[in-house]
Amino acid sequence: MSLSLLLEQVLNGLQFGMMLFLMSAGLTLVFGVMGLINLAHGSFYMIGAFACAGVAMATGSFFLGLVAALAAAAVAGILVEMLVIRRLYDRDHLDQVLATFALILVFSEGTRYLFGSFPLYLDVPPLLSGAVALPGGIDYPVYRLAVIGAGIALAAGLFWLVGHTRLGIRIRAGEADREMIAALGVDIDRLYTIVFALGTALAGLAGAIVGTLQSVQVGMGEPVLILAFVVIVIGGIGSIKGALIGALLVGLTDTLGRSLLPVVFAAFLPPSEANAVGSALASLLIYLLMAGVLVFRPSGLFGAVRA
Amino acid sequence: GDVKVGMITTLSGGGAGLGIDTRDGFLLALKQAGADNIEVVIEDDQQKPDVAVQLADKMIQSENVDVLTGIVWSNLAMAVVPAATAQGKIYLSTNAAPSALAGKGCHPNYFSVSYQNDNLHEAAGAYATKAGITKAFILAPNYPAGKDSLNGFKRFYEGEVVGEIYTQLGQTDYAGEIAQIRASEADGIFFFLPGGMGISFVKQYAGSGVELPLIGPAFSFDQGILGAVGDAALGVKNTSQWNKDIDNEANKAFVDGFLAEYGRLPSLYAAQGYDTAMLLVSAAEKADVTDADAFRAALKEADFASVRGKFSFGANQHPIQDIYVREVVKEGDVLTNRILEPVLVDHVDAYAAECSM
Amino acid sequence: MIRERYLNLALLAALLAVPVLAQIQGAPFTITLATKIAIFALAAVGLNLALGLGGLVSFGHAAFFGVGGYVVGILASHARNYEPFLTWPVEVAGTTQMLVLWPLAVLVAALVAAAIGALSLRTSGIFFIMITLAFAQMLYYFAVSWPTYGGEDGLPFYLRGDFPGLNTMDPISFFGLCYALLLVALWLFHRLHRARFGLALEGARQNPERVQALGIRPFEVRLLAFILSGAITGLAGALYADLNRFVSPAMLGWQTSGELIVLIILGGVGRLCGPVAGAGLFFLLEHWLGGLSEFWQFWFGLILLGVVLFARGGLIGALAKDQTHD
Amino acid sequence: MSAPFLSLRDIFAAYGPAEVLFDLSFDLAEGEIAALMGRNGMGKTTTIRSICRLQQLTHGAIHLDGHDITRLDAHEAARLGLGLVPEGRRCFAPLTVEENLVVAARPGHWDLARITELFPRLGERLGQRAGSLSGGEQQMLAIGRALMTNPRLLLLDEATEGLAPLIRQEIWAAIEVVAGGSGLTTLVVDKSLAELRGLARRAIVLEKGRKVFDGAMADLTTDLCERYLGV
Amino acid sequence: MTDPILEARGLCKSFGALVASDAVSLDLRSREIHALIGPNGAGKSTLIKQLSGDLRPDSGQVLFDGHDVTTLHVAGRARLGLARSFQVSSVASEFTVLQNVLLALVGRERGAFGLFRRVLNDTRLTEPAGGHIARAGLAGRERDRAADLSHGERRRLEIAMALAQAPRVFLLDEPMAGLGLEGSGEMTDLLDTLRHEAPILLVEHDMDAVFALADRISVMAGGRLIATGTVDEIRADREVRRAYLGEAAP
Ligand SMILES: Nc1ncnc2c1ncn2[C@@H]1O[C@H](COP(=O)(O)OP(=O)(O)OP(=O)(O)O)[C@@H](O)[C@H]1O
Ligand SMILES: Nc1ncnc2c1ncn2[C@@H]1O[C@H](COP(=O)(O)OP(=O)(O)OP(=O)(O)O)[C@@H](O)[C@H]1O
Ligand SMILES: [Mg+2]
Ligand SMILES: [Mg+2]
Repeated sequence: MSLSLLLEQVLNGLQFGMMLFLMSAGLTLVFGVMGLINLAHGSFYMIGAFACAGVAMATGSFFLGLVAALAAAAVAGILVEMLVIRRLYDRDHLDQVLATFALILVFSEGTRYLFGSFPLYLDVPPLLSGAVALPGGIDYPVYRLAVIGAGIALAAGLFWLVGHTRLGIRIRAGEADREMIAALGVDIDRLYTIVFALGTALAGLAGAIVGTLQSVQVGMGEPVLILAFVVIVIGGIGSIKGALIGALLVGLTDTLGRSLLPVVFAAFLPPSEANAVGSALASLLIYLLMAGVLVFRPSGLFGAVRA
Repeated sequence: GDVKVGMITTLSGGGAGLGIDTRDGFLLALKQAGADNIEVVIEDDQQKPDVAVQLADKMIQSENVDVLTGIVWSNLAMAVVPAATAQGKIYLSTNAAPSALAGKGCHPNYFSVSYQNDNLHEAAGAYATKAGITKAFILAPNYPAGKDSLNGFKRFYEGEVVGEIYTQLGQTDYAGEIAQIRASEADGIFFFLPGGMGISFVKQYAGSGVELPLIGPAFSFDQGILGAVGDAALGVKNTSQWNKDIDNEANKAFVDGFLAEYGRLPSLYAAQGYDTAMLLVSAAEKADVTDADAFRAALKEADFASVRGKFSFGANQHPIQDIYVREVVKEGDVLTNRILEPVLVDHVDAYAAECSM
Repeated sequence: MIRERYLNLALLAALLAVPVLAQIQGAPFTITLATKIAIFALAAVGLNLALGLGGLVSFGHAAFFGVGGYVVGILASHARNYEPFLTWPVEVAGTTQMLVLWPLAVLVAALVAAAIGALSLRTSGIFFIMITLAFAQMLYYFAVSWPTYGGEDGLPFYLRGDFPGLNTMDPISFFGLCYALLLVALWLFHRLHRARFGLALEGARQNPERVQALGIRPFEVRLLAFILSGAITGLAGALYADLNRFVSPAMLGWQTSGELIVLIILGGVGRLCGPVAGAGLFFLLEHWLGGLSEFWQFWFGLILLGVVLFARGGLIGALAKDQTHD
Repeated sequence: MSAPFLSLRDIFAAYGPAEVLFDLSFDLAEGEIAALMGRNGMGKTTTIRSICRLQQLTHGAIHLDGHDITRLDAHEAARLGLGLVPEGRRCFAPLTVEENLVVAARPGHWDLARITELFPRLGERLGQRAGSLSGGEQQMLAIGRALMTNPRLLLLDEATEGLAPLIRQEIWAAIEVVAGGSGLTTLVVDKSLAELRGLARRAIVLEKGRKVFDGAMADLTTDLCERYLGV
Repeated sequence: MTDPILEARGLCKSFGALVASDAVSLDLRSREIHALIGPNGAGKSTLIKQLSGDLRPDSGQVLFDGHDVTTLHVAGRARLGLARSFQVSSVASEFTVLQNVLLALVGRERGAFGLFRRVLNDTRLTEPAGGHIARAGLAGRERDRAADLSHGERRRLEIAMALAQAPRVFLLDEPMAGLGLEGSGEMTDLLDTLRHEAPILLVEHDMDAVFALADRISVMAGGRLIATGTVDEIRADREVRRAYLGEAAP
């Protein structure tokens, strides 16, 4: 493998990591900061993608679609929080698991009812299509560069929101002791609704942005869910920085693993076998990474070590 | 005589489109044939093998069906078919036809009306050779069907394979693979990435600036999915045993009927469902299903007008048929395929010889 | 409390009565459905030990379920092919004897649980959820891409194993076996719950620091619970393989793990018959709704949602008089 | 006499089937410092929680500064000027000391500077996670956090538990100063009779959820103390 | 004089720049109550945690009965006979009072075989458990959930659990906290008899109790041991009055 290909793969890995970060940004907020296990995160991702595809098809404007994605996912988030999640805060955490599992079914089949069983069309807007030449002779799709930009912007926004506003402090306080923060005069219910809706809106936004590169179909959110959990857990719960680094690590591991492992195995196996073994190993690499991180750092890379 | 059919197919979740088309094509055929002696029970397998097995048990034990059909996915077929045929039920495949059931594992009660899984890949190999591609880059997911597909391609491809990649099942990002393609000296790409994987790959490939020709089996360019792939698919060559422009009476009746009945263009799966039902109708006219030998013989005659034109069964009860190369084109606003030419004529699958039937 | 006991007895009686009636009426599929419920209940009883009593939310129990299944699948398929499973260092032939396969499945699942548990139990809370998922996913991807035993296509073996004196292909006999094993597991669960072990395990869930200061190492108690839990779930996997005469990586997938958790929450976490109630409700609903509409999962989701919102402590919790379990 | 600042009327409260408070009524005037006393488990904390709207009442009404707060949520009541130092500290363990202090701060006399002046230890530890503070430091933090909301009614439930004698003296002194200066009304639960006598003019004594004494601290005879407080 | 049962030798522990234990050496002999007092944040709980095994010292040694237990884990030390009460009540809150005390009794048992024996109707456990509960002043509340106890009642449960461990050494971190006047009196009496069963290292801010009970008093400030002596010596120590007691001290 040539050096420039290797460099390009590193770039691809970073880029994929950014995409993962986009997909997990909403979950970082809802799960990492609010401490709420939301299995339906992927459903909001799907809602965003479908809303964007639907509006983009109807109006021809991808950017209107983005707005629709944000709005649809936020509204769905507000409804879900007020009708379902709010009743579960003082229950066993596991009830959230069951409730959000049920929501996956409702959202998936509801979407299929509305949009049909076939994948939808959603493409990169003309403004961002095509490739540019990067130094080093790499042609790189413009849209992917835009995704990187969006990821950085989101990371910065979240970092500021959680680390530097009272909102972040209050959510974390609410997670530690809901009753006490209410007794101090904070309307924690409304705060949670807002933050939950923000989280789902981010999921919807990611669905729209990443959906252009992937297939917009029912069930598209489920693999995202697992990946997003992996990312957040590797980084350490509650840490935006952790989620970002976790995402980049996962992206790099996955992309490089896929392209390098078969080459490595080819050194001592016949080529087609090396291929199969290498890519089999590559598919479990990120889980290996997660298990390894957790075995050595039981609270993730940047997680607070619990006393 | 009367026949009771159990259809197990995927009607919910991400893969539902395929099952729904299968079902709709099947039911359309029964309707058009006026076959009210054929009763159909339909169940959703959720694309889960264990659920499929249990549904098969249910249909066999409680519904007393004579014939099973409808499964879309190879892994579900592997779970259901051997047990069902062993219990004396007829299984007519509307899609999945894994090699394990075509060679040593063939069975008198098992008929594939679609193809043998490798067929379209083999045709792609043959077409790549014919189209003058001398250095192919090939990729497929890392699971049995993926391996079969690359092997099928290589079986008929005479050029050099300069790159061969197994991707992950369910993978969504292909930047890494595309980079490898760009860095290779390939002059053509063969890929088998069913479902959402293919959509993602084609979209991302289109934006990457790499401009080598793509060749693949019909799955990623079939009617149900083309709309989602969008213009990125325009001009891509893909192989199929059927297309809506094959010129014969049966096909015309099918395509027009489907459009009229469901308001959308039919897909490959719908065509396969349709043919399966037609085959069944033809056999039910000739023999009573309670007479297993006669019924099997009637099925094997394949005395029905296939939407593909000529159709017959080989020794292992898989189709002997022509396989075409199609091109994605736009008709008005609608993306669809048109046939370019047949690549493999009267094609017999590679496993027929191993079948000791 | 009394009422919960009656409720449990009623549930178990119903689970037995329905297939027996179905047998009399000649509705074999009802028996198959009951068998599936019993098997998943068994798997969930295993998980309930770790999750309900120990608070160890394992999102990777599919690993043990699948491993149990593959033990049966692999050995049974070797027995059918007459190819030995191992030729070196000793020749090991395949087998279809359930009485050999079950202990083997339990043993292998327990070993896997010991290995996964020893590493995973260093973490806690959500990290534990995720690390168990990670190990299960590794097994899943391994099974998908390992061609020897069918990979993603899975491994059919056509006939159920043999049990002395029974025709296991007869649905009611096979149900009887599964039901009996479920009862044994429930008894074990009950017994452990009331024993010193259960006290220590539950104590470690509520307050590990305290338990430690009392001279009990949470890690040891939890590891033991996790191994027992994995072993029971492994046994269920073996039965499930036999029910379907087929194993596939889907048994190892995260959806299976999730389903097991859902069954327990649905029935009532930590409650003796929670898994039975949960599995019963889940699969009956699935079966009943599945035929009604193409969008049955939508209604299914709504019903599950209703249960979480309005039935505190799961089905058993809502029906039993007392709100706490002990 | 003006209307009472805080008034409890015929309060009944229960935890599930277990009734804890029975027909409890009392008033506090603005600027008054009162002590709520009674042995373990007699209902002191339940009374405080009722005032803060953390405890549902089965009957009765609570008024704060003329507002009926009986049906308000905890955060609404708090915004009317309730400051709680809860039993058992309940600091937000994962937050830093500074975050604990500012999380619900409202403008007024007490700000970060004044709190760190009152508790220099907290000033030295602003960046430390509250969960790793020593017991006494956490208690200081709980008091500081309540003061930062600049309440008009301060509810101290065993607020000096685990504090060194010297610090306790300082806290009582500070409260006296504020109460005198800005009319801060205070209801204290504490275990040291001697210290309460020095601080509060008024005593309310609970026995099994019923009020058995309400009057001047001076009238709390040794006999009564022995009967209801066990000393 | 008897040999010390528990001994700290030059324990050092820092959190970042903060030195919470600065070469602390101290011992506990049989039949004594050794009180440890000092301002908030002086490092008393940190010392207790190092003795009990919750914290590993940066340097120094902990000796139990002459054996070095510095690297032994918490449960191991508990099994050797070290009982600890927590500064903030730490109980299994979903369990009943009885179950909590049973848990303490079970922890004391050796060997794994007993693990599968029943617990709730085993009179070898329930009878002594009842005794410990009564002794801590919770008689009649055996079947109440720990979560439903009032603050003071939970403090008592904490003590009942320590009693049930039948330890060779008690490490009690502020046992009087939250008890109220009557309760403090009762607890003082209880500790007074307890010292005959096992020596007590007592951390407490209730000076009435400390002066009434302690055989020896050690005073910590800023992570260092600044004085050790009898009640009268400490009471008279000017440094201690300035740093901790205040001039108004009794
Ligand atoms: N969450 C609860 N559920 C049920 N009962 C409770 C609960 N909290 C307290 N109780 C009971 O209510 C009674 C009054 O409790 P409360 O906490 O008000 O007492 P207290 O006077 O503050 O006691 P202490 O001095 O111990 O803090 C006690 O008998 C207690 O057992
Ligand atoms: N994990 C930690 N990280 C940082 N600082 C800590 C940690 N644990 C304790 N400290 C600090 O060490 C000092 C000693 O704490 P310790 O709990 O031993 O005090 P203490 O003497 O028990 O005080 P109190 O009487 O208030 O309980 C305190 O200032 C505390 O803030
Ligand atoms: Mg209280
Ligand atoms: Mg302390």
